Amino acid sequence: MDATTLQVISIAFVLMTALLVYTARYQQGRRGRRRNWRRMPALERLPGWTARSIEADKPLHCAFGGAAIGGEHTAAACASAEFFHHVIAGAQQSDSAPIVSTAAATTLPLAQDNLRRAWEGNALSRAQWYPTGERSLAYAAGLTAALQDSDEPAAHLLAGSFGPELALLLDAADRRGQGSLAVSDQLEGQAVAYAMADAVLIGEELFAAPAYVSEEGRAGIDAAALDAWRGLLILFLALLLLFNLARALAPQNWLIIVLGGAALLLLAAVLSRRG
Amino acid sequence: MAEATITLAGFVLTLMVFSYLLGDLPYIGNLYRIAVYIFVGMAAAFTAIVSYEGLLLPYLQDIQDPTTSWTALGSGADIVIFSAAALIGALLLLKPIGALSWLTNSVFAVLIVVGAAVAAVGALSGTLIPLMSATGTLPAAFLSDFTATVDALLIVLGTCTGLYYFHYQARAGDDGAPAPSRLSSGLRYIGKAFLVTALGAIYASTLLSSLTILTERIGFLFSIGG
Amino acid sequence: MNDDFNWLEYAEPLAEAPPAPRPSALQRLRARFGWLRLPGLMRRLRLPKLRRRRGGQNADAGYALLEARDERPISQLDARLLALRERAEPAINAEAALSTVDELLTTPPLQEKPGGLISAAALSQAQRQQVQMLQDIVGAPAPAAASGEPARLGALPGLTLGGAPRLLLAVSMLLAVCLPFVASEYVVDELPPSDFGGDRADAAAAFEQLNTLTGTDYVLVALEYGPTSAGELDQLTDLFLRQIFAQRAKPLIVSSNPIAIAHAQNIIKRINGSVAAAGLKLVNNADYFLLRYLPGGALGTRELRENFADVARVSARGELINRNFKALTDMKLLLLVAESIDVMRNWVEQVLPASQRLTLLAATGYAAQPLAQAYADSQERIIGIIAGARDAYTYAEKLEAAYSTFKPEGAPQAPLPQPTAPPLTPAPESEIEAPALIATVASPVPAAATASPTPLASPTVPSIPSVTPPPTASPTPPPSPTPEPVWLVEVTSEDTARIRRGPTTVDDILQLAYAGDTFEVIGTNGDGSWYNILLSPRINGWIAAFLVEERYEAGGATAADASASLPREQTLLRWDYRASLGKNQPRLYQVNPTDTSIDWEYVLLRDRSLEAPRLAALSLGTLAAALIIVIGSVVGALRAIGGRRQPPASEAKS
Amino acid sequence: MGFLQRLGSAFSAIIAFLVGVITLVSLLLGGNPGLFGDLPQAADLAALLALPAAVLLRLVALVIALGVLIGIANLLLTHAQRLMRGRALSAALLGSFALTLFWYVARAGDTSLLEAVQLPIESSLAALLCLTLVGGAARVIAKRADIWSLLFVLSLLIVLLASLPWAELEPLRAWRDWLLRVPVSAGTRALLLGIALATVVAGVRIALGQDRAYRG
Repeated sequence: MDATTLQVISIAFVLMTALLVYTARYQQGRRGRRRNWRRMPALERLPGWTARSIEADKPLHCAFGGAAIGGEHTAAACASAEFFHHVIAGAQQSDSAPIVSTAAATTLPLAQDNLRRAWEGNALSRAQWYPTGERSLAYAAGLTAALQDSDEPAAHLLAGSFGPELALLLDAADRRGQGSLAVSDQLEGQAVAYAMADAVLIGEELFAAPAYVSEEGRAGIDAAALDAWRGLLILFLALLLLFNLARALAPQNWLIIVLGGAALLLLAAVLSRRG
Repeated sequence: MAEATITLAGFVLTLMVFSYLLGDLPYIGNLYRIAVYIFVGMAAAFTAIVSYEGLLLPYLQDIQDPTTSWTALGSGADIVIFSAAALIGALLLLKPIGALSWLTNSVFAVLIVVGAAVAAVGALSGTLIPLMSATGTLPAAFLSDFTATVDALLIVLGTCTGLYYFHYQARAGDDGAPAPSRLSSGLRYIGKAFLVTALGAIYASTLLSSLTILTERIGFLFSIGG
Repeated sequence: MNDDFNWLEYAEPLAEAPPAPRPSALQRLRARFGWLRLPGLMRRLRLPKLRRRRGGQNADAGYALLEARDERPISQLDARLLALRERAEPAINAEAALSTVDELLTTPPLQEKPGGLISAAALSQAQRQQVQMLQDIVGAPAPAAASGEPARLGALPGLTLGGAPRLLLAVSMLLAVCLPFVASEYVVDELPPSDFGGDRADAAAAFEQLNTLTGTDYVLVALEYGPTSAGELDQLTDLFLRQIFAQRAKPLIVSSNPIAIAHAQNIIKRINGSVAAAGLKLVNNADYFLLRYLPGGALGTRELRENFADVARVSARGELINRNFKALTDMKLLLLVAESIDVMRNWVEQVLPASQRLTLLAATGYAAQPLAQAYADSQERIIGIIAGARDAYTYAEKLEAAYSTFKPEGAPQAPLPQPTAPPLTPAPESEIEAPALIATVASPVPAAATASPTPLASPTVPSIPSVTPPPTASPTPPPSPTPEPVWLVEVTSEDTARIRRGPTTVDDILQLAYAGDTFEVIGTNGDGSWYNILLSPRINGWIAAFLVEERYEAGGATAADASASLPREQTLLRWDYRASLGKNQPRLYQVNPTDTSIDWEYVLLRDRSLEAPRLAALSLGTLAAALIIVIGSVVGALRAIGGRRQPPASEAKS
Repeated sequence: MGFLQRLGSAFSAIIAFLVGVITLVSLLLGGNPGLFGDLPQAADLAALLALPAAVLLRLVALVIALGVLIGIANLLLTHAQRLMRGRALSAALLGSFALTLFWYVARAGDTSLLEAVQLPIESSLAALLCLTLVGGAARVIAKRADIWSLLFVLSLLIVLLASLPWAELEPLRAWRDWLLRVPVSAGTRALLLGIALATVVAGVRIALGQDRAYRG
């Protein structure tokens, strides 16, 4: 695929995404209420931890990991911030202000801002930075040592960008019997999270998590647009496969096969929407 | 001499870190924490040094001596860009206290928006499009080689169901609770199988990586000890 | 703010026991494998014996209060609290549905959701089963299955029961890994092969790619790993850099990890230390370039692509480099040593699309291997993947074989060319245009090389400094122009041309060529539709005839066959590259180079003593890890089965 | 929300939208003359379109470098406060920071402390990671006894054991190769595509000024 084709497809993709985002937003405005989301069992652990934080005066620990504003994890950092905002607001009755940690210096203002807006009371000093970047052992180890030294969090909510160093955080949490929810947009971190965390979100579920903890409909725009795009991508993959298959099977009549297959696919899609 | 000191320091610090394995014993537990704190302090210092020398120093020199240009844009542009960056950096300090929010929000927006756009365009041209076209392409030996055919179809199936696994919207049942259809549950079930298999393999390779590092460390300890 | 946050919303399905779904194929499947899924039971494995309870959530607020406020063993609780705890237990035992109780107690807008008021304790057994079924259909573990609760009450977890298995695990792992170092008779490992075999054509191609570099080439080396992965990747970096130096190409080292830049200085320092014996020194900003670090991950790599001229203008120490690189295409090759798939993704996403002329040679740790492969398979401009310690061993072997003129076959101890310190005064570092100070030892041209030696004279870069011949080596003959015209082909295709291992389109791609590239021809296939061309003195490949135009020239001096005309000069850099295999510090430079009594062969091989134990330790460690995981899993599964058979109430008391 | 606040919010939304659209256009359209076909000024146009992104990228990169200084200030302050509260260990952090800076400046850019201190500690921590990873894997089934955990552990074990170089394990290596080539490749692609898709959707939404995570 040459550069120009790639560019043209990219432009079309971005325009389509913009369209879907605006459509989702418009629909949201019209419906005026939340959509119905499938269950995410991991998030159902949150109330227990919040209660624990409130009743035992132990802070919640929200970690961005290496998700940096300005880098490729910007989107993940924003999703995490939105998620943490609601969690922190939910733990408001606790006497112990949540701790927000990050390994990315540019995310620090976001973390502090999060605390300022979601927490009534001065909690600025509860936002902590450790050096630096993704896969930072300094972050994981330093944070573990510092947290265990003083505040024993009720639970760790690790949502953002983590590498395998996540194992250190999760192991320490496990040792101390603190709850943990983990999700990472890095695959190694995700694998570690899956094995070791008490509650796991997988990959892009991070981007939908705000929709689950927020009452506001607009938190679900991403999830709705994502769903639409995903459907289109799967359809496209199926068509691409069909196209290639038809060309391999019947080089002369491939167009007929593709059209027939596409019609069937469309029918199946319509039927599955109905039923 | 210097060589020996470096080696000895490495030996002692390695043992301090490994004391983690003994758990939170009194005093010994602190050895681990001391090592970690030393490490964090040093990492912060080196980060500061590298950021300053590589990124800030050239601009500072440029401002001092306008005859040499340190970037392709020329000295004047450099000074403007550096001043703008310094201003944004200063405004970031105001962000947490909520002062001048219209201004701090705006400069923060620049950071976020540029990062998000770069990430989006990169993910598109580097991951989404190449991976999609690679998934939809059939192998050359398609049809003539039965196993290759099955494999190719399995990959498409796994990718599609794996993607479908994440689908968030669910139809509401009679009672308002999400009630996914049987088809949807089944597809997600298959998708999850692929995802979990992949995560297991990734976990294993991560483990192998860290095991390699462990053997290197142990080898290091023995090379001094023995 | 609290009105944003209504836990009831998603707890609803739990609280309002939904109608039982129709039995489906999925459920029948589940019924068959149902014994594998035993929610809420497994967590007991991790609890100390003195205190077990069921129900993952803080199912009862009173209980939570009691447990959290008083972090002390149950035995120390007073009678009143114990009684309270007794009362709390039955409620806790109700499994998944119980999580709602917390929400009832903590969520202010409770009354808005009458459905949420149904107490979990009021759920009937049938209802609970239905809840469970619903969870199973979604394919997720019941919330209660995993523990979010303190595993123990003690303040010193290392000393409690929970700590014992951990310590046992650590000790057994460490024992397994230590064994090969202590007792060499346990080293039963098979060393990796000394060449990349048939199924590793990608890795072999990577080696050849570096081997075709010449003195005019610049290589962008991305060291995307911090000291964290140094134990795994330093060895590969060391090998790559030495090979690049040996080919007299110049690396530009970048990283988006600030510490990696500082660490790269130490790697070069180490190489310098090991060649110091021969009086050599690699000079910063002449033989190699350390560029400034790229902040912001993807943004930094994107900046490298957009503003390469700027990035390659300033060194890591904030000095001007004065090379006037214009664009990424000035680089012959991109070499990426990545610790994770995400950094690799970054480079593939942000940098590689910049130009179709860019080729990325990728090396990773084990961790990134399976994923990196997904990328390498989807893009043909990615060469590699070279991954992990075993590949590094093979690479070292191959490198040694390729550069070995020390050890002619059949002669166990050939007379060695003894280097003398070249009488060159090292240029001060400030002198930026100082010529590279890599002295070389000219060695006989291997038989496979066909071209006669011609010193490289390129108009674009300063010529390579004069070679200091060692006393034992014969002086390099003066260049004699080849009398016969050289048969060349020039690539004319506007698209990328592929050079393949054989004269068919299904053969492996060795490298890519672009319009204007010229190669020397050594033959054609039967019908003349493919040319067999020389990529380097010892490597040939095939290119389709329609992509090229043939011509004859008196003595080729094109970039592509320049390497062919270079004498097989061996830099001294190769002497100890394996010294770093087992250790951080190569010790070679402690040897006086002028001391002719030293057995160089011995020096070359001396650190091999640690090589085999390390690889054996890797194997034993892997085995031990697998065993531990199997045992842990079996115990976990047995507990799950045992736990399911026992009625829940009987365990709460223990 | 007062009028001024609303005005400020609108202002930042407009800035975000403008910068976002400019960056997107510049990144998508710039730098490739081939996109403009036969246009006579194609090269100039491509270069012009690429310019805003280049300037913005440099600006943001610089801000990130400056941001590190903010982060370090935060770290030092946090630990100075801890020291005041009697957590003596924080002194090690402050001390090592000061020592490293002093050493580097006094010895003209000598990074041997990195080699002597940071490398051993960091490598050891990474080695420690191995033990925690093994422990974590051993507890997977104990944590969640379901078919997914079983699948996870099986896949893990196959890849782990197949890495052993012993000849007896040849069949296992064949399995591993298939596993990596087919299901793992498919699962990885699904994960990567999912994250990339989410990045694109969220990225475009943010670039269009639709995100409020940072505007309070």
